[in-house]
Amino acid sequence: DTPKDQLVVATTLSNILTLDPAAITGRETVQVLNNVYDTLVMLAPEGREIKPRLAEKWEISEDRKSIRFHLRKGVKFDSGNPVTAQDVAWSLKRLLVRNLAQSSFLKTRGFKLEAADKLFVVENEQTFVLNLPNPDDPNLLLMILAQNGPGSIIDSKTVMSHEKDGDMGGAWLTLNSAGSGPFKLTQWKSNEFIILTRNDGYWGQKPSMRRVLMRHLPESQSQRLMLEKGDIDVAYSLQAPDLKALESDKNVKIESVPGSGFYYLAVSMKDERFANRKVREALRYLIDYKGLDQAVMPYYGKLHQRPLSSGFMGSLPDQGYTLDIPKAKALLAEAGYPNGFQTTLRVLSEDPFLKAATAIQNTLAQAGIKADLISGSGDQIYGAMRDRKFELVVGRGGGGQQPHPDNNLRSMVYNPNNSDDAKLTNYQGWRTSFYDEKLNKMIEAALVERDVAKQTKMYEDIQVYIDEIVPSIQPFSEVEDTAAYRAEVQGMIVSPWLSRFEVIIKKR
Amino acid sequence: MSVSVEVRDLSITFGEGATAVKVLPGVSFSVQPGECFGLVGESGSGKSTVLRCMSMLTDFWKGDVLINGRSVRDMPLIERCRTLQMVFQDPYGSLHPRQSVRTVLNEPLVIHKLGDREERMRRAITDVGLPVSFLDRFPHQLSGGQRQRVAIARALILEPSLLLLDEPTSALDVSVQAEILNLLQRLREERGFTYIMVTHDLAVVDHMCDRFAVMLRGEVTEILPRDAIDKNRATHPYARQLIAASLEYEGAA
Amino acid sequence: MSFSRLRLGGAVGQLGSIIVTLLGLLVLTFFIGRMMPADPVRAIVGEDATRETYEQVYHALGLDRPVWEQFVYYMRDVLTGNFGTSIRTGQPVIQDILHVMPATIELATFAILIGACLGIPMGVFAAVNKDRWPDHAVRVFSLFGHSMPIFWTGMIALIVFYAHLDLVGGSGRMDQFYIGLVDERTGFLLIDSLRAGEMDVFWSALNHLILPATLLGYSSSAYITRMTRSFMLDQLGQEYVTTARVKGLSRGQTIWLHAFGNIRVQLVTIIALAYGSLLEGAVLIETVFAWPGFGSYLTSNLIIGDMNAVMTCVLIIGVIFIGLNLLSDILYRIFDPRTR
Amino acid sequence: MEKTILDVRNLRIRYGGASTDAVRGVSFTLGRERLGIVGESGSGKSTIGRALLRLLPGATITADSLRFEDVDLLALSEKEMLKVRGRRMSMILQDPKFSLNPIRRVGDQVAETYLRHFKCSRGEAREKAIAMLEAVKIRDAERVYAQYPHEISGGMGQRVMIAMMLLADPDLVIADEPTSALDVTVRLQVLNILDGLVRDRGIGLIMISHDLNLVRNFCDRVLIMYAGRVVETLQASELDSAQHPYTQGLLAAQPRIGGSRAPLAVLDRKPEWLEEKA
Amino acid sequence: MSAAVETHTLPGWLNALKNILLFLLRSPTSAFGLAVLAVLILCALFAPLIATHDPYVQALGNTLKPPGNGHLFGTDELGRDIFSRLVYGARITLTIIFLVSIIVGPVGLLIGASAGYLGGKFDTVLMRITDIFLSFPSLILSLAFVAALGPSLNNAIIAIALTSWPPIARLARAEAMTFRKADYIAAARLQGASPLRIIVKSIMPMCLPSVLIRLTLNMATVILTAAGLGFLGLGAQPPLPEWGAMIATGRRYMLDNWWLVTFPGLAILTVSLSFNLLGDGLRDALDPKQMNKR
Ligand SMILES: Nc1ncnc2c1ncn2[C@@H]1O[C@H](COP(=O)(O)OP(=O)(O)OP(=O)(O)O)[C@@H](O)[C@H]1O
Ligand SMILES: Nc1ncnc2c1ncn2[C@@H]1O[C@H](COP(=O)(O)OP(=O)(O)OP(=O)(O)O)[C@@H](O)[C@H]1O
Ligand SMILES: [Mg+2]
Ligand SMILES: [Mg+2]
Repeated sequence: DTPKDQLVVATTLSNILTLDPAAITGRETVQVLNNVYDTLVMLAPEGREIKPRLAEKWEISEDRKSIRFHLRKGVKFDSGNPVTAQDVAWSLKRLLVRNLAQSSFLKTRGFKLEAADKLFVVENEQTFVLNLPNPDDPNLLLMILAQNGPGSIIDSKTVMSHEKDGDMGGAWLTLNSAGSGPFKLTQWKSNEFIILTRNDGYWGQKPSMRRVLMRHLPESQSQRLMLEKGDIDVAYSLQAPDLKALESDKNVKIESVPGSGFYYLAVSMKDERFANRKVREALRYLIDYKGLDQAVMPYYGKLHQRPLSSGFMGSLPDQGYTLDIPKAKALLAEAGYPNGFQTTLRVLSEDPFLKAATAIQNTLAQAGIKADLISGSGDQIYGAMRDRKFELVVGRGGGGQQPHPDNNLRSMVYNPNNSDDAKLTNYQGWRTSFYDEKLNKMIEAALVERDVAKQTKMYEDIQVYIDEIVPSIQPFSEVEDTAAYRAEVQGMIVSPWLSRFEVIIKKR
Repeated sequence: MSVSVEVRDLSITFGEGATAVKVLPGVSFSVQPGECFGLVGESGSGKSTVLRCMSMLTDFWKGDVLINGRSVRDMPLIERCRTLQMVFQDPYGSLHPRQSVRTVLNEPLVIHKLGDREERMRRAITDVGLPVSFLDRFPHQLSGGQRQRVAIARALILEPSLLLLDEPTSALDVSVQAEILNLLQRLREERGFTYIMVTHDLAVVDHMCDRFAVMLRGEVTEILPRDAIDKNRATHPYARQLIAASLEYEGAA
Repeated sequence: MSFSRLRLGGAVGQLGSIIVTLLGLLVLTFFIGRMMPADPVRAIVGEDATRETYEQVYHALGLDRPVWEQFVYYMRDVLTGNFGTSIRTGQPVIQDILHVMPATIELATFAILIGACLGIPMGVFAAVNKDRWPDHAVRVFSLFGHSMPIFWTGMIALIVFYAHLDLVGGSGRMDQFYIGLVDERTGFLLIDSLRAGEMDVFWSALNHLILPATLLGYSSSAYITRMTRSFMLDQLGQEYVTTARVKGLSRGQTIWLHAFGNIRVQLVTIIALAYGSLLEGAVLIETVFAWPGFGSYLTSNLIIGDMNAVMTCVLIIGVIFIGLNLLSDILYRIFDPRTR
Repeated sequence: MEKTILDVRNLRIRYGGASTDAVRGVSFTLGRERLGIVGESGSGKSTIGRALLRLLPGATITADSLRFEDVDLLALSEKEMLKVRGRRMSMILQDPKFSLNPIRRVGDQVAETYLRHFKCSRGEAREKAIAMLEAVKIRDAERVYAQYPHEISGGMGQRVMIAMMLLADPDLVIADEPTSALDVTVRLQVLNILDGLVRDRGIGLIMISHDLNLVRNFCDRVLIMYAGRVVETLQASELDSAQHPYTQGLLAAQPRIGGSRAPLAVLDRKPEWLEEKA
Repeated sequence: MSAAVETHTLPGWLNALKNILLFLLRSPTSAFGLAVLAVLILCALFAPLIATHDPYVQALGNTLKPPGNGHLFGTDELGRDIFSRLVYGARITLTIIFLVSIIVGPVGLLIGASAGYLGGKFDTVLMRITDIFLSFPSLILSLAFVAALGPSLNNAIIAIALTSWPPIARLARAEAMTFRKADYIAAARLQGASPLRIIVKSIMPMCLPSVLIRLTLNMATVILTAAGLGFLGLGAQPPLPEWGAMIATGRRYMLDNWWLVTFPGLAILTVSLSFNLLGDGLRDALDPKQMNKR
């Protein structure tokens, strides 16, 4: 068994390339940073509303163009330096200077390095003002700042003492931490493990775990065996069959929570067949939503058909599409493909993608669409999508890290420039060559609407409109994050985006 | 169609740099048309090397090898093949184990684009005293003597005028040796071949050759006529010793 | 694998051929790297990065330069001892390799010990009893090891010996909570833990090592057995063995004093070769046992297109093989009087 | 012929897997003399030699009698055989190039025979070996002792073999074509040494060869073999008056120095030779 | 030697084949190998007759059923009949082996025989190239190629072929080097045969037996490599019933549904074992040393 004051978490670390908050990608890294760095505000694990963290309170200006944060007093970084407004401004500016993965959160909202000093203003030691460059929804910005990565507050003095060749401490931060969180990073071995140790000077409640070990164990079955034996406390990369088997183990708890994004079937509208609305509509009826939800998707996601995550402002219930071969055939015939056609279906060679794709391949075939599977690594599948060279993809994505409809919509359907040269690869709309001017306008307008009720209505309208025009991406499931953990572990927050180990205790 | 052979200052070095060995420092001898010339000497003295150089199997030697006054170097490959052929020591190693006698004999005909193949093959095989039915045999179905006959037939089929014989009988029994020697003798009488024959058996030299050269460490120590053996009229000490030993060994006085 | 591949030419030509081989390896690797659909930039900047960020990193990695120029720069760096940093770990590649290599060496060494201890006696035994039942039994037993899909047997063994019988440790190099307890000095866990006096860690490490090492050892013993048998048969057919028997030596003496003595060098060579391929090729077993070793390091970097790491790994493999070549040459010089 | 060392009666040998006997009913006796066995290749000469030392695994050996001095060779266990091999009966193999272990010093290989059969220290065995090497007229025996087989010439190698096989002072030595790989000049030297040793020690010698000249000069008696049978037994001195057509044919087929250059006589193998009894 | 002349009525190669077969059948282990190979070929040829179900048809309502109840080896996670998939998988396995062998054999043979016979610079260059390919661990090299070319059965075959010719070439070269000095080669040269002719007509047939043995033993490795690629998701693409891929997908269920990986695993093991046994038997049957024996 694991020691009482240590937490052993099995997960997949292969996506962790750096622990520098400005450069991280992926949710596993966010999970690590959540325990090491504090953010100004945070999202509550339940309900995801915005809660204070380093900022005790904040005010949104009347014109909705700035937010003033009041920092908690007496908070120290693990180095002993006090947390000041300068650190906050420095951390945010650093994102723009480094211009790595996490900078896009600010850049897509119009923040530019040249204007940084006007946008990030230090009023005094404890007060920081964030000015918004564009008309925007300040709530969305708060949500972004609540996320580790863009929102991580870094100890500027410590980091700058490790600066090399003007990298703003980038090399040093890759392997080390300089935060004020409940834990500090002790050791990270790529693809092996990460060790976090308790920060005894933490300003909040003292964590009861002395040490947290995050172990790279990509094999689901190994995780399961070890979890059953108590050699690990929490298992993150378990696959459906193992989770199912663990259901009956009373020493183990399994929890699924809403994640971000969707599992979807996407088409490339560059392809003339899929540019045809009827064909896209036919595809809508060629997915066995129910069957997938029951046979393939448990623990990975739950049935969902709209491009807006459930629980977000203005989200509507599903349209209730079902597998309907005759209808699909009729639509195909109308479109001029009575006998179907030949195409390819790209998919990641992992669960549940491959299984979902195999099932979809099967239902497509029933309407005469013969799709050859091309499975491969992320670069092979999403790479083709980014190059706009594909026909069909079964994939995952669609924003949703920030619980705001805009986040979903920009990722899924927004596309300001449909030319090949634009290379707007961060928009799935662009990737699938989907472009609808009216929709773009509606999304932009809804974001800056001040009246919440109106805004909600606008988002509802957008969804109805989307349903009409049949976009290039049809979600069939909404992502869920699932973890299994020993029953004695209490206070577990499953979602990696929100997960914190500070409140975990082991009851034996 | 007898040819004369003249070897002048034939020298060759194997290897390079520090490991270089001069195997033949400079060999000269000449052979009359229709003569059988013997090469004797202890093992490793370079007898086979001389033959391999003459036949251009080894081609990085210096000196001259003239056949009827023409240098072998200047002869085009095809012509050279039709002028000189070689019979090797080991009948077990000189036939391709996976080729039938027919293939063995047919190959040279194909390469040289000669017609009448079947006819030529039959003649060659009967010339060496084997029945025509042997054409369809494989080497492992032949005895050593029969193999050696096939090897001779292969050499004959291109109708050369000079035969280089590298210990053609030393791997064979006395009784088989006799057959081969008789065959060679007969062919020479009938066709006027010129032979250069390597052997270590002076009795064979005495039986076959008109003159012979005694080699020692790559050098020709002495060239003697055949009848020098009997009375040991050699002058060079090594040649004398060799002849004496052979005489003693034979128990003949 | 014939061991003749280890017998490179003379000592002079050797240096030249070593350099050519290494260079060729690098070119080949570079070429493959270029063909890979992997996008290292994407790995760095993530799925949602803007175009501008992407291009900045693309430029920073030097990917916008002509290919030959990239290669020349790479070669220049390598010659000055700079192998670059890995994209995936952000660490100097050499440092990464110093970390993963000991894990693999530990596994491979154990495996090869098991393989040799099993394979050599079996091979000799089979050769001596050629065509009788011990020969057939050894043949089946050893070829069985050669025929196992090791990823499958690995999984089965894990279930049986770890999950059900609880005889050995599971995946990884030691039990989870021991991780980080022992300072990494040599990287060899068994040695490090002994030095630190952490016997618990030592036993845990041994416990985790034994299963994958046995499996690998069994599969390489197959090769060793077959080769030993055929070397031994060669020798037993030699006339000097008869000589030894004529002298009155018993069968055992003939076999071990004469015949076996003469296959020593060949044996060491093929064992070294098997060891070499274990060092580089245990990818599958490393995957199954979550062993943080060289094979999985190379594979995972290959897949994401982390070419600095891949090229260095390939260089190391090249060096290992050249080292084995030299080793066997030296051994021949030492043990075989004919080559002196 | 004082005492019979070897008595072979109706020896038959069949190799495992072969369809016919390689040796078919061979009988002879041997005293303290030099017996030559001649015959063409494949007639079973070596097979007899090896069978006497029981070195043919997988072959079936039957005989009415196969006595060596006081022991019945057929009845001996492998363990008892170890005491006979090398110590009381040994065999000089043909080609020193292959018959010596290439990676061990020749001296050690010679000394091994002594070590195997006599209780003694390595030093003593070494001395014995060096003495024996000197006895076979190897100059500078100390140096040769430390050499490896590839470093010595064929003639020397053959002498080393002889030394090795005679070191334990056996009563019977079988020499299987001991000189066929050697030059004529060296051949004579080696044979003379062997001859001297046999004479001095008074041991029985079986000389296997296909060379009539050789047996004529170095043997007392000669067995002529043909296809697994002995077709004729002769005193060496009477070789020229052989009766059997095969022997006669062999003699006639040999070219001779000073002989006529008429075509050599050719053997005409008759099927009835296969059946004839000696 | 006088008795060595036997009479044969059959043509040489047929007779040789018969002898080899007889030789193989005499040894129980290689007979086993032959038998398994025969079963494999029969399975591949008559797959539609032998299989009890369509190997591709999914039955999501009938997933993960244990052996029995009309499914000899049970069903997989998508309700497909494992026995039928194995039977059809034999076709894939045989295709891989066949294609790889007919690429690798001639290529390796030609390169090796030329290098060995011609020697000199030609040999040096070819052998450096061979060395380079050889010093790359084969699984990783195939992995790289498959990753580069995109995963598919054909690419897996190309990749495996790319990685398996060097040992063959090495072997052929070593053999060729021992034959290049042979007198029958010298004789062929004396008859004016061109180097290419000598290589093709005289050298290659001599290297053939050992190359054949090596190829047979190689087949076992090919099966394992293909399975390994399948296991890593880079071999045959779904829904093809490639055995390695079946294990790869099945292993997620192996703790609870053992039959998903056990049967394909056993299939790989048996076939690879039988190829190994066969190759080993062939080694004795075709041993070049025995062949050259006088
Ligand atoms: N290719 C080669 N490279 C190096 N040395 C060689 C080569 N060929 C022959 N030699 C050497 O040349 C010398 C003469 O060899 P050659 O074969 O001509 O002798 P030989 O008189 O025919 O001897 P034998 O009677 O044994 O056939 C030997 O010392 C041999 O080692
Ligand atoms: N190991 C063996 N297995 C089967 N047959 C064998 C074996 N060794 C020899 N023979 C056969 O036994 C017969 C006698 O062989 P042996 O070696 O005794 O002949 P030999 O008279 O010594 O010939 P040579 O003069 O060539 O040495 C031959 O026909 C040979 O083919
Ligand atoms: Mg010669
Ligand atoms: Mg013999």
